[in-house]
Amino acid sequence: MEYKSSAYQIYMKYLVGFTLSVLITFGSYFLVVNKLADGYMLLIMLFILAFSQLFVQLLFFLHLGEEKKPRLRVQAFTFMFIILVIIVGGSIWVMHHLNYNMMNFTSEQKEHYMMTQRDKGF
Amino acid sequence: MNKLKDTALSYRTELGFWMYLMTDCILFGCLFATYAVLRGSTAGGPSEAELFDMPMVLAQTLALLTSTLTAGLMLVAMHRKRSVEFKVWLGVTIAFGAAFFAMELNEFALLIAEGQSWQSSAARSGFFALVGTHGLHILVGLLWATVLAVVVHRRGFTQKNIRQAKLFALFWHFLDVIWIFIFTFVYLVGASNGI
Amino acid sequence: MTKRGKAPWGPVAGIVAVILAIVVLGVLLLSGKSIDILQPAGVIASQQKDLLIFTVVLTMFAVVPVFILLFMAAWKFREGNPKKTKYSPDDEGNRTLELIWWGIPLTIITILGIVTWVTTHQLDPFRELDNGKEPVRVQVISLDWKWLFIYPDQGIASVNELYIPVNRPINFTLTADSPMSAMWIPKLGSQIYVMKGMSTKLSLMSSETGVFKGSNTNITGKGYSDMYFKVHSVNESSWQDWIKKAEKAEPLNYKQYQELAKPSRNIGIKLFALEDKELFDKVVMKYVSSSGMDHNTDSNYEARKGSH
Amino acid sequence: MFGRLSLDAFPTDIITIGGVASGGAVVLAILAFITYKKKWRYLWNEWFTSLDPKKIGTMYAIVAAIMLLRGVADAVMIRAQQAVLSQTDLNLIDSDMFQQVFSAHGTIMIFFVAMGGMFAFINWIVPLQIGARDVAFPLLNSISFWLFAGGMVLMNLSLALGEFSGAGWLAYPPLSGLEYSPGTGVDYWIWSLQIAGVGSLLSGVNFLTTIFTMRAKGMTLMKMPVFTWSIVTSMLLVAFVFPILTVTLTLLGLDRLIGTHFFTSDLGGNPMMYINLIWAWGHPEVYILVLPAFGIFSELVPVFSRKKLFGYKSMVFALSSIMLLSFMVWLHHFFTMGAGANVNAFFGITTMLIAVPTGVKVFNWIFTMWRGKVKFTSSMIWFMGFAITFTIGGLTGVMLAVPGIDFQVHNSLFLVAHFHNMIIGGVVFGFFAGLTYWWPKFTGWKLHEGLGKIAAWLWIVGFLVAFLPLYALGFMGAVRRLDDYDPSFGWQSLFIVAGIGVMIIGLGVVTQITQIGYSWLKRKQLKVNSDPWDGRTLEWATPTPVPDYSFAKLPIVSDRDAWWEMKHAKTKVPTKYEDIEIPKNTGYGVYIGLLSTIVAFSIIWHIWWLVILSGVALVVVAISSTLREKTERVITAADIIAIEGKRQRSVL
Repeated sequence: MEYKSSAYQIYMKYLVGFTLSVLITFGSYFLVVNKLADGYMLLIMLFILAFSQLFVQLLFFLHLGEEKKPRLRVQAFTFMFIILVIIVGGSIWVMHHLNYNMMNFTSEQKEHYMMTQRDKGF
Repeated sequence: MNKLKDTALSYRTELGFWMYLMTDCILFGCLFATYAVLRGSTAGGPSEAELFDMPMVLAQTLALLTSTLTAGLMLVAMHRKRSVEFKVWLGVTIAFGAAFFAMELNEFALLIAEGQSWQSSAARSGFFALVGTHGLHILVGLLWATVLAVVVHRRGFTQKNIRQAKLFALFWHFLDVIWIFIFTFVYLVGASNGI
Repeated sequence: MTKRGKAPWGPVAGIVAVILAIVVLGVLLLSGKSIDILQPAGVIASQQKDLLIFTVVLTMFAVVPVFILLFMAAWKFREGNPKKTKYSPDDEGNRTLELIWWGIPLTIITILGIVTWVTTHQLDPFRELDNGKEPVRVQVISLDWKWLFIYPDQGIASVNELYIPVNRPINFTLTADSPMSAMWIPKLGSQIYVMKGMSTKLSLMSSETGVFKGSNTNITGKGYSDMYFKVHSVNESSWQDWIKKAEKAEPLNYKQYQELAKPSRNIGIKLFALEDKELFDKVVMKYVSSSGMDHNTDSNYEARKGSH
Repeated sequence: MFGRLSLDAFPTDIITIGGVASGGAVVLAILAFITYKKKWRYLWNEWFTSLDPKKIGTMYAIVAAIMLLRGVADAVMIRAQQAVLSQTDLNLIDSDMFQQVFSAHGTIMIFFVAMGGMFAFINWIVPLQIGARDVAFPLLNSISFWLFAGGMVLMNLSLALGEFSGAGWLAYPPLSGLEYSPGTGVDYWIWSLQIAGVGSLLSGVNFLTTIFTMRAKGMTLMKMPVFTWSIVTSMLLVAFVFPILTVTLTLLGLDRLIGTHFFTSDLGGNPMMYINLIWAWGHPEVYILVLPAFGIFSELVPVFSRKKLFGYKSMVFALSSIMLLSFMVWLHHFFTMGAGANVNAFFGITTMLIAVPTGVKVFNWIFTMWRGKVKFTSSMIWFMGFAITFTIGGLTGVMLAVPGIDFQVHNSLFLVAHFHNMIIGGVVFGFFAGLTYWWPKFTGWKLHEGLGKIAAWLWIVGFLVAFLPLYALGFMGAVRRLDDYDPSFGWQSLFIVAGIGVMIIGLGVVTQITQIGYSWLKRKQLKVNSDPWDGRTLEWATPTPVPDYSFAKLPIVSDRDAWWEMKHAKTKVPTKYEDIEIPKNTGYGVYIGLLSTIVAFSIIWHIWWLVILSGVALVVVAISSTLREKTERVITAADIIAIEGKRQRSVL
């Protein structure tokens, strides 16, 4: 890491990053515990909060983007992120379709199955 | 000449370690995907909402977050060549990390006591694999931090130790980043009874 | 290295000999044999054959130029060619030419991509065929190491033998009580994987009478090769005769099924009168519902363990 | 005390005993010979503990070559069974054994032969091509190799102790689960791949860092030789897909060891997830292997055509797009699982898109020959063989990419023929071409050209004879992995022809061994200077044999064909040298590889105390390896002058 900034600035960065992270953590925690939202709305909000905390930590803790050009770390991270989206997103997409297609039971069985699934919170 | 070499070596080592962290992201990504696919398959067992002790999870999260801050402060101390300060912050980091790890072990023990071990269902297997792998990384980090403390105590701030400390901080920050997602997508989504 | 002035006839002769040998051998070995995929006997299989031929012809637009250019380049620009050929050692590329050969394959793939999208939906195994006639329902269970075919509407079942009426859609519902297997009848088309606790679908229709091979295409352990079965595509009356024969056979209920499901090899053809109409669903559901371990899998475990 | 390990673990059937006895006899003879010649110290000091990538590369090549022989032997057994034995009453190879043989064949060929061969080339050539003396993390490189070697030892140990997996090279559950494979076979498969795989992952990180940070001055990314570019793309794939393999194998291992339910059929486990994950790794894996082969051809076609590479930028762009596309095609390995038409069509189309950049590469190679002066050395014969077979393989690949067609030919011998077409025609021919091309750099003498050409012809013809019948058999309804079939199907004649093809390939292998032996005997006559082919890239700028430090002076690059440019610009060879630091030898690679192997072995046999003991030892050794203080040794300027001076004379 080639620090362009002085020790004081780094110090401040860590404090700011920490404060923001704590705030976001509390935010998403109380969102769930106090049931301030539900369903897809909740999921989307949690998603946004998690990713904003990711970027806070990347910038303030991991110092992404502070290196000199050609910024190989940023490139590597971007590439990794794309691959991650492909693999994780792709797997979930594929598995969702497979699981759905493999349930050709009689209708009442399917209903029973879905009921038990719902009970489990899926 | 030697200084030039050291800079090149530091750059190279940090980039290499960064690359390794990227591969580790993929590793966690696969565990997340597996967890997501299997989370509903509880085989009749209780749902996550019934199992998770949320205040405990919040405490865990804050402990890890604090330790990642102190790991940063440790780096600042190192830059200022303040050996005592460095050791103090490293010690605090280890303490909070260990607290996190202890809480995690406690959670696992409680789950197993409730009859929800990794053998109970696919959903539990996925949970233990994902959270356990993170815990294993934390354990490695704690071991690393301890070795680092000993080495800095014995040999002082050599070029090599400075590099090691930077890499350790990077690793520790990275583990906190992973935890954000475990916290959100395992615990919070699980506690809200999923979608 | 070839000396100047003398053409390298040796390799050329070799290439010609290899091509000739392939053609002659191919004709000799293949004549009079049943090449199932190219001689389909079902609606799905014949669409798949057409698709296959279309794809080959289309790709030839890239493959043939490659071969021609490759041999031309090799022949014309070989070191020691007596004819003076152009030599431009610093040639770094040519934008127009490169655009052409980015373009040709891209065009081919675009056409093929559209065809793929359409045919994949047409040939989707889940799509039930419809020709106005009443479809036949067949439930298939892959076992260690045999196939069980259940005809729930006719109230019969058979092992290692599938009888189907010609020109009527056959709607298969499939599962496994064994490691993952796949059922494939090349003359009729499309194979599909079958797994424990899961139920999948396949719809086929025979357009000719005859006896076809069917098989398992996914390794399931030591008796895997024994899982070839015969498919009899027959006319309506013979099919009815066969059903009558089966109705008189021994009954099949869940208990007998468990006996049948134990690992065994080469047990030959068997017929049953179906006593338990919900047999198939029970087999699927035993893995879906909580525990899944029953005596069958236990004995299975013992049987395999014993073999090592 | 010894977990599952007991006397029952030893083989009892005649073929395995024969194999183990003869293999063991050869190993013992070699060990005895080394002891007799008192070479252990030499081997330890000069090879095992060396951190020199050139030496590590040679060791990779030796392991790969030995494993190739075992892989070919397995192939011969498969064909013997299918062509003759299954149709007789002889029950020499039973179903269990047959299934272990083909599982071993696939595993060995991909993980140990192809991966090993690839890392041999990378270790040798990449640092030289980018003008570096070393790799980024020399000790890590040695650890990678010893993990790879440990995996290989474990894999072969399964012959003598216990059994190997019979569940195919990718061991689909539930067949590979405890319920259906209670023995040690699948465990051997999991843990030997696991440690070899971790080694590969570390290598991927290592070489990416090397290429990104250690290039010679002036060598921008777009001035890198295409081989190095192909390694960048291939190592990116390694770094980003091997973690998937690690996870998948671990989860399957946990299912078998501690009773989790990831891929079991009961308690909610989902075997389809395994198949999804393993192919998310498995498909990029084949591109990991074939991209370097593309790189090799991109090096030697310009050299033997005495012309620049046609369309360098296109080539780099093609490599990158193949790399990126290969991440999003994995589902084409299980179209027939029934994910539905939309999913299937999407993955089908992304798959056939790969044909576009691949086709572009073939055209560019052809136009590199165009208006050149093509010298048909044996390397070029391999290239011609590659261009023909690979194009056929591409055609059948496009066919398989169409889900509608795949539903008919999946898991049939058509599929088997297709991937052998890509792996033999692409990877193997590429590696042999590269071996012949770079051999003078490795050893200082050329391989005998005549024998090389004969070997290439035998392989090409043998390949066609062995695999064209399989295409036909696939069309006739023959599925893969059959140890028996009904004689009335009329398949036997085609299987016999395929068997003859394997024998022709076997003759090719024998010719290659003869070629190497004969050339070694005649090495005085075949001795060449450091740049025998009039090369274009920096590896040819080094003296031969390449000294430990590779480059006395680090080169400064101004052109893509850096060495060609230097030769033609008549760059003066500098004679003023400075001291060079190179990494000191260390045994840590060997220790870590050995301990990992012991850990894996004791997991396989459930010897828990040994797992803990060797695990703790592994951690201690790993920590102490990071604490080494003095990691480098110095070669003084005077030594360099002595070595370089000798070189000047040998060139003249």
